[in-house]
Amino acid sequence: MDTLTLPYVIDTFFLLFASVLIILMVPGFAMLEAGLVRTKNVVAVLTGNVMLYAITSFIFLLWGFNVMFGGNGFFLSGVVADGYSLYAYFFFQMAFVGKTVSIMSGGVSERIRIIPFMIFAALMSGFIYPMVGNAIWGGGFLKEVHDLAGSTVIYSVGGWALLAGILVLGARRGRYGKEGQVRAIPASNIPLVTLGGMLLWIGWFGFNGGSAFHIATKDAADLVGLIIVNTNTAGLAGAISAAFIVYFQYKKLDITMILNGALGGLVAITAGADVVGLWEPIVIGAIGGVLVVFAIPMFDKLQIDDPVGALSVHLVNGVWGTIAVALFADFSLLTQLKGIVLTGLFTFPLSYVLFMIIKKAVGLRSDEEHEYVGLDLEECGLEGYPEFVKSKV
Amino acid sequence: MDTLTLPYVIDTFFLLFASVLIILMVPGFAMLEAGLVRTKNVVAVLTGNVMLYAITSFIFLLWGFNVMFGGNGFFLSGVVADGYSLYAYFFFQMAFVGKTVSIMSGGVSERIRIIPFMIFAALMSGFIYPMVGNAIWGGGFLKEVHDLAGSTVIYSVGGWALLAGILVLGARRGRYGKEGQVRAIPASNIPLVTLGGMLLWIGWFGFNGGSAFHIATKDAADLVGLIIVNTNTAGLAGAISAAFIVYFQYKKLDITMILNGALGGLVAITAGADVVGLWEPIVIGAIGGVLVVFAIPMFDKLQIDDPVGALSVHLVNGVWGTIAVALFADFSLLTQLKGIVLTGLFTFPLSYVLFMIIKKAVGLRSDEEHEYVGLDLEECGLEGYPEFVKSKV
Amino acid sequence: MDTLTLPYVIDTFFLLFASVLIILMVPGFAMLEAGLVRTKNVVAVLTGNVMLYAITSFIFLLWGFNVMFGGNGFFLSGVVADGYSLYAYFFFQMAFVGKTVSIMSGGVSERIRIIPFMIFAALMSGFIYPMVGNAIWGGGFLKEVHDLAGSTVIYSVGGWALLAGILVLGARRGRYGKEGQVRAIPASNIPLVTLGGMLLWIGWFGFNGGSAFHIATKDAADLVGLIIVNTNTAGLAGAISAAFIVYFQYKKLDITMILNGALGGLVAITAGADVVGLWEPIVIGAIGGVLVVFAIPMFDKLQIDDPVGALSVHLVNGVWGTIAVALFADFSLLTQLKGIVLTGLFTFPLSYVLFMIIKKAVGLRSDEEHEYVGLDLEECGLEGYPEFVKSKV
Amino acid sequence: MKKIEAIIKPFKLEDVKEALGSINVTGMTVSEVKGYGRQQGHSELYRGAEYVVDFLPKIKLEAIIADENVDSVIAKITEAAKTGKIGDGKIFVTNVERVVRIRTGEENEDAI
Amino acid sequence: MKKIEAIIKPFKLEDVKEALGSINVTGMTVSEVKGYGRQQGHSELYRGAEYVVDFLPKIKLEAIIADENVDSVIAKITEAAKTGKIGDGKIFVTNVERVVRIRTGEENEDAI
Amino acid sequence: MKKIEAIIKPFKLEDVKEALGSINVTGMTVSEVKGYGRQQGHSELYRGAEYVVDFLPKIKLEAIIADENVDSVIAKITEAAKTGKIGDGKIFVTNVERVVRIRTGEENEDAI
Ligand SMILES: Nc1ncnc2c1ncn2[C@@H]1O[C@H](COP(=O)(O)OP(=O)(O)O)[C@@H](O)[C@H]1O
Ligand SMILES: Nc1ncnc2c1ncn2[C@@H]1O[C@H](COP(=O)(O)OP(=O)(O)O)[C@@H](O)[C@H]1O
Ligand SMILES: Nc1ncnc2c1ncn2[C@@H]1O[C@H](COP(=O)(O)OP(=O)(O)O)[C@@H](O)[C@H]1O
Repeated sequence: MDTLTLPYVIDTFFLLFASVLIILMVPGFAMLEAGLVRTKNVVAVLTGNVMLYAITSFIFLLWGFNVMFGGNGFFLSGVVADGYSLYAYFFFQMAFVGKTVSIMSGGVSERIRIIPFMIFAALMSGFIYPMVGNAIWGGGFLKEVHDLAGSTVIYSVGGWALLAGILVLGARRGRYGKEGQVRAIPASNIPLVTLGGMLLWIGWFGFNGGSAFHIATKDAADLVGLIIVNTNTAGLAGAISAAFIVYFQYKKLDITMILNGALGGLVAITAGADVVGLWEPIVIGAIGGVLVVFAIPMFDKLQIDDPVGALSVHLVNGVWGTIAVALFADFSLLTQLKGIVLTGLFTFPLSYVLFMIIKKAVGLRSDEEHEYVGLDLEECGLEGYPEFVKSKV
Repeated sequence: MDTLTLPYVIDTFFLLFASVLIILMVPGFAMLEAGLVRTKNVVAVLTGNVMLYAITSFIFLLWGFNVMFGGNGFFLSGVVADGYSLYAYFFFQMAFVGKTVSIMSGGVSERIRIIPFMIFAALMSGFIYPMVGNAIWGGGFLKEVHDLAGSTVIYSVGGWALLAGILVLGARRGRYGKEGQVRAIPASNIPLVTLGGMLLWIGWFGFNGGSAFHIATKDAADLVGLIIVNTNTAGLAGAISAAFIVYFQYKKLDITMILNGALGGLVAITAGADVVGLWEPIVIGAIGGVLVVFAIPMFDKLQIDDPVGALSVHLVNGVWGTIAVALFADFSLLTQLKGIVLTGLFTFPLSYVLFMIIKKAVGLRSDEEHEYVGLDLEECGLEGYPEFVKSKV
Repeated sequence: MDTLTLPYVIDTFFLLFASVLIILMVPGFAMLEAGLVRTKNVVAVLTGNVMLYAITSFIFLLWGFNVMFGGNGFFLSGVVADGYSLYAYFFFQMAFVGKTVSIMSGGVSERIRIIPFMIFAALMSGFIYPMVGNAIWGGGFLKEVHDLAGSTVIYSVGGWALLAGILVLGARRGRYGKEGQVRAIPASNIPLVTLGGMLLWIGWFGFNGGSAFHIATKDAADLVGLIIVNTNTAGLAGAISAAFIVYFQYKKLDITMILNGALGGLVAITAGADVVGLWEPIVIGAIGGVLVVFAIPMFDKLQIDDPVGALSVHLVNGVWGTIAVALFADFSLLTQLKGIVLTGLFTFPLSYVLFMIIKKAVGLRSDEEHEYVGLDLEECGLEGYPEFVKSKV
Repeated sequence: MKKIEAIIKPFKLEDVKEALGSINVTGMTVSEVKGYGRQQGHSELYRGAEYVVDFLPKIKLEAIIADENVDSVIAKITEAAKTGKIGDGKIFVTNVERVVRIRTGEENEDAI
Repeated sequence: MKKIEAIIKPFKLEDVKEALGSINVTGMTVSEVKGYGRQQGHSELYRGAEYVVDFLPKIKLEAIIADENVDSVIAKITEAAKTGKIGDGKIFVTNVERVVRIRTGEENEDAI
Repeated sequence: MKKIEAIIKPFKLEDVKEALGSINVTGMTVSEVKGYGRQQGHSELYRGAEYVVDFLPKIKLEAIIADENVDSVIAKITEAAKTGKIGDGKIFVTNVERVVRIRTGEENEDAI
């Protein structure tokens, strides 16, 4: 028996395990977002989530992976995996790519048409993300930035693109009154939101844990254990801090805020879960939860209409998490800031221009009547919970 | 320390991991099917799914496993596991058996009574499936057929039995008009359908990946990685091709078709995910998606009433996937066809006769009134979403 | 390469895998319980489940783990892990702690206020559970009791505390008529109940399997395989026996009973899955299922109002499972009984007193009007399925 | 003008709609209601406790029609909604004083 | 015959049903409605934005009864549905010209 | 007293409520209904089979008002609910003989 290959085997198995957890985030985002929009837009959101997983993964298979990791052509050719199966490496990286668009799909929901959004998803996974990813993770000119699993590469990239999308799209009709007052538009299905939130939380163990890439030495195993514990801790802290603040402000335990707080904590720890000890994630995550609770009304005051709170969770905390690495571990604040700023300067204007082009070329937003009736019927031809007086039987 | 046992350990762990993923398909099928039927039949479908998992697994534990893998009596006695724990081997195989019936339960739903269906489930798991399985996987006379994880052994077996079941049962009342026109009966809960579809997709990584049985050498690890990537690719391709066709035909992105397309692609790649390269699954899966979109209305034209599209997904693509092995890899088309045809010739008539016997003996179909009111109240005594004006408080 | 560390690596990986499965039980309990309560209390139940995971895990990180496993201070300091990463060991143990409170949250639902319940959750995870756990698993004075994964340590501890909670709280208004008649209060969402039940079932593989702690030798791998198979078998047997009895009594297949039967079987096998062969779990689980079906109406006769059946599932079967170890394997019945009785004598009065103190100090139960209107609006400010005539758009 | 309110069994809606269409009554409004009457509610089971569901699902159909159509409408509904089993439902006729079509402001018979 | 429409608080339905049963009114149709009135809607919170829910859940109960029963029915409903707090609801009485039982074709008082 | 029943498009409810508030009609009851009329139902698609949805979602608004307010209420509703497109809905006026406020027992105009 050739025991020399066992670390290769174990790391491969570990990456596959982590990838499966990450792909659990696909139904995670789908349920979270479907639960947070109104009933009439549920199917459009679900369809968007499934299709974006399909399209972004497909393009990443065809050439995105190759661009990101310095291959020489299409598919996996020329990319080198470091001590585990190249297939597992690809699968793990592919599981990431959709996330940048998943986090957007809630924010642009209830008014964006699916096909134009899928065009953006294709551009994101085929160009924007691989290029940022190459700069930071692929050994490019930002390789000094410490970003374990993508506070910047995934979450703030998705967040900047989302901000551009929302600005180009505009708010949902009726969301802001004539005198600027904010009208709440409640969610349709809180159990789905909770299910989705918890699936995301669990997926994050693979997301961050797998980003260690290796488990097959004692040190690596300890590191993976630490990362997963820290990831969870930041989620806990985000949930608890958001709960405290929201209770303090309104005397109610708003579960959508609490879950967003947990997700904020998880995003925030994503850059540095591997380089901090056991108590730092409490602080990082708790600040993440607080940021979410304050950022959500702030974006509303700016009339930036984000139906699910994605900007507050992913963009704000993507930035915070990347900074936190420098505050709580031995990394250069300047380098971290450079990563944040350059990523934003690259992603935001580019996304804005791409959204504008799509808007001119094929239209981006559903028309007024369909927005009232709901996108489901126009875009998908079905409703989320159909039935009643529908068919003879 | 005895490192010689580590491959045994790793393969055991790997099989357990794969089994858990497969068992995620139990809630996967339950949610998919519960979402696709009308509200009044939701509980009957859920109950059927839970009970069939319990009954088929139980019988497989008592003797099915033994029959299938040449043991000598009951339980696990006499079956030999090849380099991993026999318990893990059993558990993995047990996770499969329910699938042949799970795929049927949607197709016969909204009219079949639960207990007669459970009788069929017992016969399926105790006899039909172990016998086909023995012929192909247990070293029997069809052992030359290449069927990695069961395009034929699982999906077309379930599909043929389902076809028999539907023919014996007949269509749901009101499904086809007097002049043969097809009346759509919409689903009740699309978020559940999406959740179920995604859980199935994720479960499939264990289903196909685990069917390599070994991961504990470099080659084995690469093979598992390849299988999982290919499985996912075929799912992506099925979703995308179904989306294209359905949009082209109707200008709507019908998510139930897209998910069925993905599942069709997954079924199609199940026979050969281990023997093709990276691009073939794109073709195999895409054709799978297209087949689904065309097969669903075709079965309707034949007035074969399949509420969830299971025949199109599992039977049609089970056959296609088994053929595809010969088209895209170096296997004999004749042998593959022999496997397909003999399996059909064995399963379909036998199932038909068994369904007829059950029908005569205890009745198979709910009576007219209960079909109008819904099976939930008659069979299960509860409704899917009860409440409103129900109890005093 | 240092192959000597591979068992350390594999056991660490295995514990992390098991922990992730256990954490799947968080959405599992949340969905199960949210589906079983009335629509107006759904959000309160969901919020309670998320918050209790956050709070109990957090306290366990701060000092609970340390208390339970003889550390020397806070966090993980001084606790020794036996051949795997301390982080993984902590994570696995942390995944357990919330369960003792999760099982309570359904039983006290529809009338308990969230914040007082969270205070109890904090006391449970910071004191009660670590102390019982220390006595049995931490090498304390009950270390002779055989309780693999916590029939007593988790389930009956949670069950006793729940009983105390229900007695202090009282029944839901309108649950019992003036002449003592029992009024059924139906569940709101059966698909969620089924999803939750199946997620719990799947999580149990990690719960029990992981409690072997090691997989990295041939014997350990076989043991883990056996435990997981046995766990599943008891679940199957519980579902089937509950289905038989419920059908025999009422001619209906009540899925809530069947799922509770399965969970009863799973609780029952939790103490001894590692020390029995393949057929014993059939008996243990089947009796577990029967106990559930008879215990639920019994508690109702005693006017002990348990909305989800948690006492019957967890307390009754926690006791039964701990006894079963002595009946079916070579352990002292006296020792097992001692464990059961002392745990009850410690947990029940202590919980009762704590609940009384909380009641006096901050109040425990929602007032009459909020109970009629539902706790969601008062406690959380939102409804489970909001919408309709809510906002202008 | 008269308002016809019919409480019918849910699965009869389509038949009634078609029957009314055949006499050119093509405007109506329906809603889901629960009915209590002679038809015995069934008893359901919930985790070991049986309980009676008194209120059964029905559809309420409302149509405003011209006075002269009352008889034919009642006849058509009765015919289409009848199963002969208890619980088939009721038809109630009330007087309507004024009808307005919001879109055009047309009134009464023109607005039906 | 008269139609009694009562808008009541949802949790009072069972009491009202029993009260009506006690005077042999055993046919009725109920539906879920939302009411707007003096009872102030509560303000809910949704992710940091408060908003007012104007429309509160109510049950609408409709019963067709014989003319002579109007007073007793109103008395029973008022008694059973009253909590004394704002939002208890209203009772409306309208005239019904004709009633038909679909199953038998019986009319008017026989059909109630 | 009169009962005004208005069938309107769902997204117009808030406007109608405000319009009625402006003339001090502050009590009303609404429900979700499905309407069938001139407005063509759209055709939906379900897994390869197209089908027509005849019944479209509408809101039914009921308000009991004093006789003298009928014209102004109709005017306000018409104004607020109008989009000018087919399917805007209808208003029906019927007579109400008696009104009781459950909380106080007040009757008629006092109870509205
Ligand atoms: N007096 C009544 N007022 C209002 N609705 C009634 C009345 N009586 C019956 N209904 C409605 O008609 C339905 C059918 O009545 P029921 O007495 O069960 O059978 P049948 O129609 O055969 O007489 C009931 O479910 C209820 O909705
Ligand atoms: N003028 C009205 N027309 C129709 N329904 C009304 C009217 N006024 C009140 N209601 C209904 O009665 C319910 C209770 O009325 P409200 O003014 O809140 O309290 P109260 O019943 O104590 O006077 C309202 O929610 C509404 O459904
Ligand atoms: N005769 C009628 N009786 C009861 N409701 C009607 C009648 N005619 C129309 N309605 C209701 O009014 C709604 C709008 O009517 P419709 O004919 O579609 O358009 P419009 O209001 O422009 O005339 C319908 O959906 C239905 O709910």
